[in-house]
Amino acid sequence: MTARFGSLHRLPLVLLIGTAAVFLSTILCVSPGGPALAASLPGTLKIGVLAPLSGPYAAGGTSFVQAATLAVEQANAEGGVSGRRVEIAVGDSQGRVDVAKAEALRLVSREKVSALVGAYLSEETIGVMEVAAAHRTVLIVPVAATAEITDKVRRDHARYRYVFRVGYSLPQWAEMISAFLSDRKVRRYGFVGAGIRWNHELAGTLERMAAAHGITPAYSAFYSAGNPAFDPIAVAAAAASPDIVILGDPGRNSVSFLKRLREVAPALPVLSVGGALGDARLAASIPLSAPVYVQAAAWRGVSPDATAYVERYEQRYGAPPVGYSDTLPYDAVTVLVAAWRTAGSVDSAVVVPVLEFDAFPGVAGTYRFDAAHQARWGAGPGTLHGTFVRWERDGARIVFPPR
Amino acid sequence: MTALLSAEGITKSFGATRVIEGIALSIAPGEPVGLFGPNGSGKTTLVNILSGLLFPDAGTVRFEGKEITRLPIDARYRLGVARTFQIPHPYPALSVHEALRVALAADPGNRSAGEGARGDEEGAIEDLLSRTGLFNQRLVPCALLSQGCLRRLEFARAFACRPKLLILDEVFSALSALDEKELLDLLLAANRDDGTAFLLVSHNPPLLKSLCRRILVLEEGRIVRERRV
Amino acid sequence: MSPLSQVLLDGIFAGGTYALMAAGMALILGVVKVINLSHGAFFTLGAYVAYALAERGIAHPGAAALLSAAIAFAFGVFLGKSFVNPIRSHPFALPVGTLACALLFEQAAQMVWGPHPLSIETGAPWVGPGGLLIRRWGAIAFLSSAALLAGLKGLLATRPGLPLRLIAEDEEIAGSLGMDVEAIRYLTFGGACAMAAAAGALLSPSGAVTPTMGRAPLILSLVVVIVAGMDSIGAIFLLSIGLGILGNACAYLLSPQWSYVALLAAVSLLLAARPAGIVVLAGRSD
Amino acid sequence: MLPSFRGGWPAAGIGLLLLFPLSSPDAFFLDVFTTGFLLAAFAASWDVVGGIAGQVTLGHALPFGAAAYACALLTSLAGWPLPLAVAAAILLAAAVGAGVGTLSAPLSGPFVALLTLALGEIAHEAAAGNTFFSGPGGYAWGGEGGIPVALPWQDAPPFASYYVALCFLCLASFAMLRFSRSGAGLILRAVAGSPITAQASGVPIARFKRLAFTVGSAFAGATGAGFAIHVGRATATDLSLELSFQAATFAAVGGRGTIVGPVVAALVLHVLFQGLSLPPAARVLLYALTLMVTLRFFPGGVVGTVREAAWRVRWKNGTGSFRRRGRGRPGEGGS
Repeated sequence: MTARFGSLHRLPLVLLIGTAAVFLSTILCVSPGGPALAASLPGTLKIGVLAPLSGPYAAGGTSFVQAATLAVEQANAEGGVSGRRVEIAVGDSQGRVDVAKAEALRLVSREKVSALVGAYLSEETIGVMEVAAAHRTVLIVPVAATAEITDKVRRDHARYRYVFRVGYSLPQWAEMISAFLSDRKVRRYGFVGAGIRWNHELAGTLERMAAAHGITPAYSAFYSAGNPAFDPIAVAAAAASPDIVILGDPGRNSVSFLKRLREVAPALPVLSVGGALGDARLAASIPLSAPVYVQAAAWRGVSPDATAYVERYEQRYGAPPVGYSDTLPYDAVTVLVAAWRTAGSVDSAVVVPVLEFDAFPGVAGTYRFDAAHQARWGAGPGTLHGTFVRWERDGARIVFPPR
Repeated sequence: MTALLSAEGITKSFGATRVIEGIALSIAPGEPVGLFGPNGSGKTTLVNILSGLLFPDAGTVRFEGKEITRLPIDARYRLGVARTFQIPHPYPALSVHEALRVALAADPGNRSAGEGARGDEEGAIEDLLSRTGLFNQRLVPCALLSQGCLRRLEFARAFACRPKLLILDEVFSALSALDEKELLDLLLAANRDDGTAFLLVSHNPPLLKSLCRRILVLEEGRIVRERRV
Repeated sequence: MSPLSQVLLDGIFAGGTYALMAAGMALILGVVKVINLSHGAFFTLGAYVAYALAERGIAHPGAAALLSAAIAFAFGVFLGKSFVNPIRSHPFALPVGTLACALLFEQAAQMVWGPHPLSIETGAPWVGPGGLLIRRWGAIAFLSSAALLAGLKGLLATRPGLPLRLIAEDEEIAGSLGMDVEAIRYLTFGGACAMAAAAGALLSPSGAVTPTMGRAPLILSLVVVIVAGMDSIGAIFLLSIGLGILGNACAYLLSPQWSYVALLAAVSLLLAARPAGIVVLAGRSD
Repeated sequence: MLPSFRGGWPAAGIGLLLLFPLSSPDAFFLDVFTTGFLLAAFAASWDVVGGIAGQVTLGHALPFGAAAYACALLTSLAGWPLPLAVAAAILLAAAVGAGVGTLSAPLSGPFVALLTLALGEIAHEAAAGNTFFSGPGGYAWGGEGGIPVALPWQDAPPFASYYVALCFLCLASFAMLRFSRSGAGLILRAVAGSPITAQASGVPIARFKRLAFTVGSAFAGATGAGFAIHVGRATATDLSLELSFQAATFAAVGGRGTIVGPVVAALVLHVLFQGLSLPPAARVLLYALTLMVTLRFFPGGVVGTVREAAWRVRWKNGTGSFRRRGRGRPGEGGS
């Protein structure tokens, strides 16, 4: 029993410190405006950026915020919006709907942002949409790809007209991949991804789109995050002898799986749908005995704008961007600032029609939004078309679309 | 006279070791019986089987003529077979009073009595507390009780079901002389006044001789002798 | 090479990785009697040390394992002495406290090395008999877990391991024999953490190195340790290998998505059939 | 318990919380509190199982998520009215709890934690990996994105959600406290303290363990339904191991088996770390450090350790005093 009460002589001290801490933080919380960490100048405009900055999705979220920061700096260097500076306020969505919604509320109600950019995961974004709709705040969605977002805009335009997506939707994504596969003369492909809704939908849509090019799936598998069975999937995928294996998981799992696959099938080409494998530091350690392709929104050399962006990013953060979860947020901020400039205001009622009808140049090309507020990506003319690169020992080479 | 508790052919093995081999015994109503045996002779296993904490591999246990071989310990307690533990395992956060309430609440007769039962329960607890000399400790959390008090609580808990048979495992070892004497008196009084039979497991032959009319001697899993005092 | 035999061989290797983590957890659970949820963090630490060494041109797995074990031992002793030992009498505070420690480490790793996944070159697999591929990391995991567990078993059976065995069985007796029980506890804690870090260093080439990489192996090795009965080292090894094979066979023959569910369901069934773990405890004295 | 805890402190706390929205805080702060109330009720429901009855469960998100999903499916797909769906969801959660309790009743110690963890993870995998319905929108439902809850209102005013959640927390905590102080609660605390003695006192412990799981899960289910309504959808996160851990953490910090402790810990920790808008890295570091420091100095949880200290003060002479004071009593006891 004595051991149990051993630390009690320090009780008064701990109680005192605890009480003081609670008291202090209560004052901090309740004081208007909360802890004014970055007191904004009068006349500055704020963009709320929502991304997961802690936990398993922190990698994507961090480059998301880095790119948005870069875009805002660029906008200010170009004179801001009608002479007013632009700032970003960041919310950590932690990969959870409830937190993403709460943080969106904080950005809107406390930070008084004029528009939101985010979030990262589809489920977070759907939650944030509700906040944006309720507060009539423009929300630009850079990466979340679920059809639910644009479907809501289409069905209830009056409520959700503030929501625009610069990132590609799943059909657009599948269309771009199909065009690439067709160009590579692929007849049969394997698809491997995390066992989540997003990957199931991408696989299904891809199967439909690829069928138009006479391309069929030879193998498809989804793994669980709790115990991703990479080895048996790699063995089975190799045994099905497809022409290429498509990795539908943009996170760290794509790296692990690629390593396992290369052990079994060193000569099997692989396409990763953007994400971690676009990272040059990672690409240095993966076996390149067969081509490793990565899909990106834009890449160095695609356009002068893209090259300038990559160089600025590399200079600022010490490593080149991966071309997807950073490029799209960058463009989201760029599009938003351009719309504000054109509208001459940040009032949603004025900005929404501008976004609906104008065209906005970004790093990946020129953005135009359709009736469901989805940016026009795809393989056809007049669309944003994305880029496919192949890793070589000395860096990545653009292989699609052909010049 | 029919036996209160009778066991036949009780056998129990753990893995490859046979701990108890074909034990038969019977205890008459109100009979004080002793169980003596060296360490490792299977006393605790036999007690566990008789009280329902373990089930035998073979053999039957009967109580008042009904077979209870596979009846768990809680159901046997409600029938009137109570046991104490060599090392008490008290509920650390419950007071003595609450610990006794738990034992009384388990008695279905007590629970179904409805509103009036509350007063009866208080009365029963007070009776148990004063019989075991725990009245002053009734509000103390069990975690703070001394060894002597814990043993007294074991007795009180066992008496709460108005037992017909008490199985007492090494209940007088490592106690002060005073605690031992008071608990002995309590046991003898229960045996004399309420006709409670008991099976007393002990290392201590003089103690067994002073309390019991019959002593069973257990060696290597068998009852090798039976001594009448 | 037949795919199925390759899958089963890989399953044995996957089981080796669980066993590697489980060995240290079992030691802590047996001697310190604590469920250590920061074990995955030490695994991650080992992987980052291996990465940092590889960055500097030292890509030797042995060097990485030694250095990370030394670092983890130091942290482990600190954690064991200053955090685990003082609150051991409250078994419930410890899993939560060690989980907080793991969160702390994840965040620190994210701040030091960044949240982005990092990677070390794997090295080509060896080709075994019948064209079977022997993945390097898999062979390393299998052999080192077998060696580690055999070593532990040997240690516990011999004279130097006597204090550990005694403390695992009865602390009061160990204390009364003049052993410094507290010191042995935190040294054991540190040693087990060192084992986790060495495991992380050895396995780091097999996948991506990220701050949260320790979470997934933690759950499965926890399952192994609890079901195997905590102090039966042979059972830990066999169960790990069994789960590895089961997971891979399920992924190959049924569906990869449900291999995790299959493992958990198997464990649940095992618990339902044997409520006291797979090692039947010998007769308990009341 | 310390006498001072029994007095008006809870009432004062509730009064402050009732007053708080009138000081015109922003919508974010009200939202943080609303979520905090729900998490506090969830932590208390964990405490019924893990604290009062001592069945440390790591699958408490299972009834929570089951109710959230039931609420979403019944309103969105089956078109049930919300109150009916909530009632059905709570019943489902209680049934799930009874099932888990039945399975885990023969187990003890870490095996309970392991079995509940496994069951929770299986449910989470099933929810995250199954895109089970083709919803009216022509896109898949389910999976990690979850299922929306069809609500009869849109954009509930934040202070309304705040008051409803606060009211729910008060009622639920009160009911759980009453339960823990009832006869069944006493028996559960005995089962938690020493299952073997409880059994030897005639308690059918399997039945009481099942009761604890059923009651705790029903409250978790009510909270889960409330959470789904507040967030507007049920997602796979509602079934995650992280959520179960969160409840266990609040209970460890507040004091297991006290109901009040976990509620206060959940409120304070959640509001401090989500409401303070700290930078993410600082938030995680501070959260982890706070947990470690608190557990280092209050290993039985804050309320639990204080209660032990109170015993210690009150019963300073409890040990060993028997011999002096008790002399001569057994004589009259035997008569």
